[in-house]
Amino acid sequence: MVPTSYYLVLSAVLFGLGVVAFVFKRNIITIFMSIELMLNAVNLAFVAFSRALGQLQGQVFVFFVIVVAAAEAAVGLAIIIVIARNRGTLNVERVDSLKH
Amino acid sequence: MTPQIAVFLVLAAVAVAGAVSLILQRHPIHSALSLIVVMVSLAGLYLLQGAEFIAAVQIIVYGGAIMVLFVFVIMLLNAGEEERTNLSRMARYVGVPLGVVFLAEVAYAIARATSHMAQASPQAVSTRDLSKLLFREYVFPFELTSFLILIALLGALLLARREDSD
Amino acid sequence: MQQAFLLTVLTFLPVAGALALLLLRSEDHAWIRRLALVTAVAEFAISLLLLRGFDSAATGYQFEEFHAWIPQPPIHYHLGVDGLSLFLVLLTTLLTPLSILASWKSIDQRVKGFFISLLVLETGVIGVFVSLDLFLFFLFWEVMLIPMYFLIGIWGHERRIYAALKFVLYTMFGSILMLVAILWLYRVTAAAGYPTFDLAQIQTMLSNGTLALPIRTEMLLFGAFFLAFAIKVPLFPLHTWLPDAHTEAPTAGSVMLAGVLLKMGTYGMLRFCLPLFPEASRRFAPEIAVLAIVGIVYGALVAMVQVDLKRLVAYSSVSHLGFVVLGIFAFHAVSIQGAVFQMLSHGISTGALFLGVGMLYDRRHTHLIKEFGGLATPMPVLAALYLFTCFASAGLPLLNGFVGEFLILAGTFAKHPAWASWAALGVIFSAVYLLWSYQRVFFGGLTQDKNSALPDADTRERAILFLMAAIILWMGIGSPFFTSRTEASTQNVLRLMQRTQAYNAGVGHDNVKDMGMNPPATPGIGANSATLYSVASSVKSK
Amino acid sequence: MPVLTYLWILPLLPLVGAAANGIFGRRWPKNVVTGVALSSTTLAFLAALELVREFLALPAGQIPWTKSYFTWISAGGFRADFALQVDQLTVVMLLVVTGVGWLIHIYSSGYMHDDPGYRRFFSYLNLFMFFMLLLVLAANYLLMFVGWEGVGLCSYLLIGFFFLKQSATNAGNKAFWVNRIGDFGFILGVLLILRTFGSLDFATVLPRAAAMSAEPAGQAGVLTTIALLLFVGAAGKSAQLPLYVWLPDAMEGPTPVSALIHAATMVTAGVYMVARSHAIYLNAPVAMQVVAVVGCLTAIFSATIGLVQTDIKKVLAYSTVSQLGYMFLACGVGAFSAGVFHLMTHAFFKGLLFLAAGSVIHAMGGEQDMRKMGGLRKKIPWTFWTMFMATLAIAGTPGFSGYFSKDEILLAAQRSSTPLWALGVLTAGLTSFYMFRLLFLTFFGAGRFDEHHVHVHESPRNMLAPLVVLAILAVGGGWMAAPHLWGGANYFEQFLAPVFPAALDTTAAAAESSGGTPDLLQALLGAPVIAGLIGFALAWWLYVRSPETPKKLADSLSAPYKLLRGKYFVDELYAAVIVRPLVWISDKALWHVVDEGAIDGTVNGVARVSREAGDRLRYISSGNTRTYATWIVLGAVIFTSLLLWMVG
Amino acid sequence: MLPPLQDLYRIAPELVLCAFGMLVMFLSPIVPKARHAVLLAISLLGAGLALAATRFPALYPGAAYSGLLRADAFSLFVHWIVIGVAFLAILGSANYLKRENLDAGEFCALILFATAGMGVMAGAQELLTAFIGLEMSSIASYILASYKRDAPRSNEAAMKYFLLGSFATAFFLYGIALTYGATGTTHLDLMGPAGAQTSGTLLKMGLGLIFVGLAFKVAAAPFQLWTPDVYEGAPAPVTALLSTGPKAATFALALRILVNVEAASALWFWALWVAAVLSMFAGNLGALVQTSLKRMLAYSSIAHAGYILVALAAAAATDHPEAGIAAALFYLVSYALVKLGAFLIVAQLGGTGERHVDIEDFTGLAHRQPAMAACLSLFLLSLLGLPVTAGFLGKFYIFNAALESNLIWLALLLALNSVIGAYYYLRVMVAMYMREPKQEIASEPVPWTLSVVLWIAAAGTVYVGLFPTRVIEFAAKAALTMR
Repeated sequence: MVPTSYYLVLSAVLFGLGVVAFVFKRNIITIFMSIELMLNAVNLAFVAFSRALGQLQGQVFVFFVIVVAAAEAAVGLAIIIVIARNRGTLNVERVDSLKH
Repeated sequence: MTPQIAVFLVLAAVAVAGAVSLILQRHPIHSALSLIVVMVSLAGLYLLQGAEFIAAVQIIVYGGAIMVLFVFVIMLLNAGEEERTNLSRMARYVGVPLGVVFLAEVAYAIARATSHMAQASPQAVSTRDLSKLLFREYVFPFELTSFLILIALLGALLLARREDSD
Repeated sequence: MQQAFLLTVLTFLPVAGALALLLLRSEDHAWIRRLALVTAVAEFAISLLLLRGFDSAATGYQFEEFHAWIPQPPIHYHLGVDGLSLFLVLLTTLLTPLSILASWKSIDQRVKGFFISLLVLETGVIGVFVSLDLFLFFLFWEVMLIPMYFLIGIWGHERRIYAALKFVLYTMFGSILMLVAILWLYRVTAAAGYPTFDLAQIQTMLSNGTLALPIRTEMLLFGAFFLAFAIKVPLFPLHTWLPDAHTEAPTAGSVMLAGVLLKMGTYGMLRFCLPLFPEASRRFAPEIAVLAIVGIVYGALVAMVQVDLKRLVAYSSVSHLGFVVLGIFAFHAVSIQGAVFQMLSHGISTGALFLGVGMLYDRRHTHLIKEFGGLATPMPVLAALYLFTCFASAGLPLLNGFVGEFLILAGTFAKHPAWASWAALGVIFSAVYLLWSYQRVFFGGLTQDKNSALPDADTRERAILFLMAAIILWMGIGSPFFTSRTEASTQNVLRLMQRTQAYNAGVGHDNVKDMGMNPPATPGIGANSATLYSVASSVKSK
Repeated sequence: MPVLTYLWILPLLPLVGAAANGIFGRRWPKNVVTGVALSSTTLAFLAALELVREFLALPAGQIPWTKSYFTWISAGGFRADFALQVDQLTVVMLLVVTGVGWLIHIYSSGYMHDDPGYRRFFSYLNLFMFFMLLLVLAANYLLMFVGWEGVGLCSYLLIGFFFLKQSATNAGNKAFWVNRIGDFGFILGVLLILRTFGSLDFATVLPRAAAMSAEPAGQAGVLTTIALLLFVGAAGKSAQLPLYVWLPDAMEGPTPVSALIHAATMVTAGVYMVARSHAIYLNAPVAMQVVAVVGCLTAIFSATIGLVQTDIKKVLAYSTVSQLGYMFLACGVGAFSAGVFHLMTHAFFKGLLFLAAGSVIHAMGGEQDMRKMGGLRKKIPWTFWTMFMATLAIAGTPGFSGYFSKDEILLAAQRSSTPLWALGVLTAGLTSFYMFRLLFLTFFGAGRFDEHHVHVHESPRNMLAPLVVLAILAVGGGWMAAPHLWGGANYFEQFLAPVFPAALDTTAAAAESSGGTPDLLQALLGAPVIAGLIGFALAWWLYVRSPETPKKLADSLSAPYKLLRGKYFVDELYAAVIVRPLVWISDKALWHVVDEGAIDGTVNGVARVSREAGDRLRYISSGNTRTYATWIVLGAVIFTSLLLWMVG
Repeated sequence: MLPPLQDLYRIAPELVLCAFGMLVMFLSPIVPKARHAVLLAISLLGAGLALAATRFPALYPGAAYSGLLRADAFSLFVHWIVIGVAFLAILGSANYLKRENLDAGEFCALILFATAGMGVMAGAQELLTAFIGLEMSSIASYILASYKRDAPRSNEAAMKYFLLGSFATAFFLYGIALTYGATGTTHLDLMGPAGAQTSGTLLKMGLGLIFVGLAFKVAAAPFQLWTPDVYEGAPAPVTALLSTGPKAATFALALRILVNVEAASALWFWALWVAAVLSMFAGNLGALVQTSLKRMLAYSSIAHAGYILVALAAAAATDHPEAGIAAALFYLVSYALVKLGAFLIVAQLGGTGERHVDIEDFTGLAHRQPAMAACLSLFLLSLLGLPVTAGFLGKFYIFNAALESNLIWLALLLALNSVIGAYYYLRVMVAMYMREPKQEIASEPVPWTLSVVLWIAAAGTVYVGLFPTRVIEFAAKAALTMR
């Protein structure tokens, strides 16, 4: 059997990588992808816990998370499209007219 | 070393590799593809944990719907290679290292906390039980999610709609 | 009794007047002025009822009004006057109509707002003097800031905005700490089992030992309260807002500021610092006295070299109020009486000075001494009355200034000859700066021909100044009229100090740990307010 | 006994006059103003005479006669009444004040006749009378202080009467400020009295003070402290070293003012106050010595300055300072009655001198410099003769009033200490010298002025009459204190005896000792006379016989001459040591450095610092999303580790 | 089995909101743009009915949907705040929408949905439900932020809000996961006992990450950086909503966790302390130097988040958190009233395209529009915390709570900060009253809708400032009913 902690550590690593990605990437779309990566890591943790605890709730949560992710994706990508349309760039660093 | 562990290690390795490549790839498409790799391998891990339903949803909704949406948008905006600007010194010198630190911290903490975690016996998870749970106990959030989707829909329509539409 | 609501009426009549002003058209200057004046005069007339009904023998509060207001934390609408506040209220109600008269012609921009601010200010000040609930007191204390802020900021002179902001921020810095202290005191009372903001009740609890302030708490609380008051007074070295505020404020603003607002500080010391924190007051008295004395001499010396008349008078206020603070912290019946009297006489004479300066400003639109010179020739009456006021302010016997200063010195000398001797130096310097400035403004030949045609004081101005002069003379000769009414209350202050201290000496020190510093966390919301009423009413009944 | 019962009548009369003229007199014609002013003082004088009559009828038990009218100040156990008191000393002072005051009012009605400020002048003058009477009638120190400050006020107003002249207003301010320095001491003395005796009433304080045992010589106890503090006040008011500087400048005022306030009455208030407090002084030997020495030094000091002054009023002013010095010398050696006596005679002859000088100035059309006068003897005979009498009196010519009073003092001084006596005698010589110098320069020799421009004319009657009256007093006024050797019985001293019992003893003893050896007494009485003669001779020789000598003398002795001309440069010294540094410190150090620099600097500094902090802070939000994300991660790391490792 | 009927009563407000949201949403394509007033009216009706519908949960208090929700006084209180805010926001933005030529339908629908989400957050007793509610309000807010979709600034605000928001959400979610793992449940009420025995580290990590997520939502330092940009970029009425409703809901959720999870109060105390201090200083010092009123108000809302965090810290520091909770709730009311009013005034005076939102542009407002100037001054004074305004009593109660929990240093820092704050609020009044306008700005007439809103806000501010009894007593009740 695979110990739960393996899954959890993996989820932690993936989450962390997501964080790194968010800070590292410049392209808005990929930054958004890194958020998805983080959510996936969360899902993994949920599944692992629900298994470890012998409950099903965890999986239900995963289901919800996926739905939320989908909703976010829809809105987020829409916003990204608008940005691309109005700003002509996808580089997050170039979208900085609001400051100080 | 049981076969499960071997499988886990492989899938984990693939997932991490995918995540890393998501970071390193310059072209959004490549990043998207590597994200898909991560998702698929995660689906595998779900199977390994006996969560077939979730695994399926993972492949269909995530790998299918969401990522397709991503790729579609990338195509639509034909986003090219991302320019590695460094306008934010903060992010460059603090952010990225800090991210790694955070990763290490969380991983360490979790490893220490769960090393001796009780390993419950894998019981067969039937989709029926899941649906019971979903539609009885969690019917309220479930209904809410429908509104969530509604909002998202509304938003997508509203934002993506071209000006000349009205 | 038929005067059950007298204080409420007194407090809120001006606001009512202000609201009435709102209904007038803003262009209708004449009627705005008249209505404002009528309100203020009516207010003054009503305030005279206080004198009629006042029992000078009683030590307690009179004309008390006590109503529940906010149940949690228990806050009451508790008003009352005693000898300390009686004349301050009258001073306020007197100076307001005068400053309205003084601004009769000089204010022609946004007249409505001006008089509204002035009336609201009056309410705030009176509220401060009559409220006996710490919360209520603080409320008025802060409310008063805004109208003053507008008076300085809108109708002031060149650097008015800087001055206004400085005034508000200075005061706020002190008062916000006082708010913390008030709440802390409330926590302590809660810890003692009778959570209350009611001054009278806290005093009773302190004196009958229900409430004991550990010395450390007492000193911290005293510090917070005193800082707020010291800024208001203002006590050296917290005085630098005053010259700016005065110089920039319009005449009415300066009059109210010097006349009554500064007194709020010294009044607070008498009303709160001494009775509530006697031990701390004693411990800090030497340092405070030194500051007061420094203020007396320093203020006078700096006033001497001012080139701007208003600044000069402002610094003279620093000097004069130094006397008041000294008198208060000498803890001697005579000196405290003197301090109270000095508050009033300073209000009158400095008020009169500012009125005079304002009249000069109306004519020449400057306060700079060098712009004047030889004014006695074109305006003999104004010159004479101004000189009279100068001597009143310089403490010439038979005028009001002398009585206060002498009583303060006498009381202080009885306890601390050294303090009094240093303070008496002020007697010399006050004559120096006043007469020197007077000489440069009024004596000699006309230095500028645009001064030659200046009109002498007209009827309105003469009325104002003669009234002030009459009061100055009255206070100088008939001082017992005032002192007899303040006697009982000042004695009471000292008595409270004695009793409370006697108690603290006995018990206060040993339970420093479990009281005050860390009051047991009784739920402050609605903490046994039932008991409060009983206690409060018992306080009220006696 | 109307007046004794309603003592307040006395001060009230002039006050009414002052108020009437000052407030309502704006539109009154000149003669009404005069009428009001004069009648008020005349009535006051008559009331004073009536009072004397009633007073003499009083049984000794009722003296001092005290009447309390209302409570003026009362607070926390302290209480000061508006109470008036009459005793022999008061009576003397009353007569001097009202009498001389009355005369000078009459004189002024002529002297100021053409001045635009006529009404103002008289209201001030009446006001002065009010305060002066209050001063001498007061029954406690606080009320006395009222009069004390009040006369100061009037002196300020009257010195600066010609307020268009910068010098006049300067002099007024100077007078008030220097007096304030004195008052500083006086008020402290009063406070100490209050602290020591628990009251300020003479009736309470003085007996207790007398009852206390005299403090051993060379030791300063509370009484000495009180005495010295009071003397500071006296020195201010009566222009003693080092506070005399205001009096010479005070000559800026109209001449009648100089006569009344700065010669006859106000400046003697210090002497009166010391005499009044004699019970305290007698038990404070150290203070007595101080008073004596200061008085003596002042006498000689200002006499020397008087030698070389050319302004006729300045000479008289310094002479006044010097004569006041005599009075304090008297008090200092315990001869209070002598001091008071000299006070009175001095009021006569010095008042006369000033009025005469005024008459001269009037005649010369405002000229005050004696070098531009001369030979006026024939032109204004009345003035000359009256002034001559006064000069003889002040010079101490035997038989004249000044002779008796001065020798009375010197007698007492000689008995107390020889050096003081010697200096006193020397001063007498100097006095006679500068007075005759003045007389010769003004009235003798050839006129040193342009006949065509200056039309010398005798003054009108209402100015001459007071001169004559005063001249008579100056000549004969001394006899009321003539020692029995001269056939007199020193009525004056006996009259004052109830007030100064101790003082009586000293001179009584003197009489004893002197009675034994008349020739010695002769010699004693002779010394000042001889000094006076020498002074006269010198003056005659220098200014009548060979008028060119002074010039040579001045050149040969240029250094001391300059020193004297420059009045020992005391004013310059004060300016350099006190005034200018004080102003400089207040302006540069206190105002600009401490106030604007330190305090306001801190206040505004705090504001500036926080604004700068805000400015730094706002640039953290660079608008770059990655930066924001970094901060979020940072926060996450901080808080998670806070929870993980810091807490619990 | 189906959930009992009472459960429907207990979510009545949400039902009404969602129903009307859908209604408006479906009507908006049909109704012509000229007739958008109808949609506004309908959504106002919806909000009003929702407000009325809060009566039901009041009548049927208790847990709903197997303990996912809880209808109690606390949730009622927060419901009133968020729904009231929604009502006023819709009414206040009516004219703005017309002026900026924006569709009213979707706008109102989104506000209603978002409000429903906030309502869920207020009542949620279970973390995932709360999370869904949070997402509802957030996603709606993202869209609203970019509602002027052809305005680059609006888009940028939306992008930043969206990216960082979902970033923070991920943290929040991961926190939930770890907490779930640590306690074996996501039900707050069950968590308490469970939290004690299971391994501490996971719980700490989880609560830590949850704190991060919530801190971000309430714009607490050091997670506040997005706030000024988003508030500045978003359409002013949206900012008015964002700065009040979601904040209230999020604080409500934080309070629920704080009260129900025993471990939380101990674990969070210092985090709250630090965040409070950082926010107060970051907000006030940042606001000192702003030139744009809109942005300055954004910074000030950071500072106010700090003040409320002080109340939370006070609640966390003692076993009797009632005072702290009541103070926080009271402050939320006073704060919501004035912030909403202030931002709506900015929306009005900014003019078309919000070109005049600099403090400079407000010079001489007292001449041009005395009523508006007076109103704004009142709001600023309330934010400043001067007596006779709700803001003063809000601060008063927070001070009281802080001192009751012996957080003397925190109280002193709060005091210091309110003095710093005074400076920039007064600066605005200086501009309005004491300076002469540089360039003349044509002042548009104030639409009645807005003036109604402003009157309500002003009257409420003064009324609560003078007679806080009702509010504070109900807040205290709410605090007591939380567990």
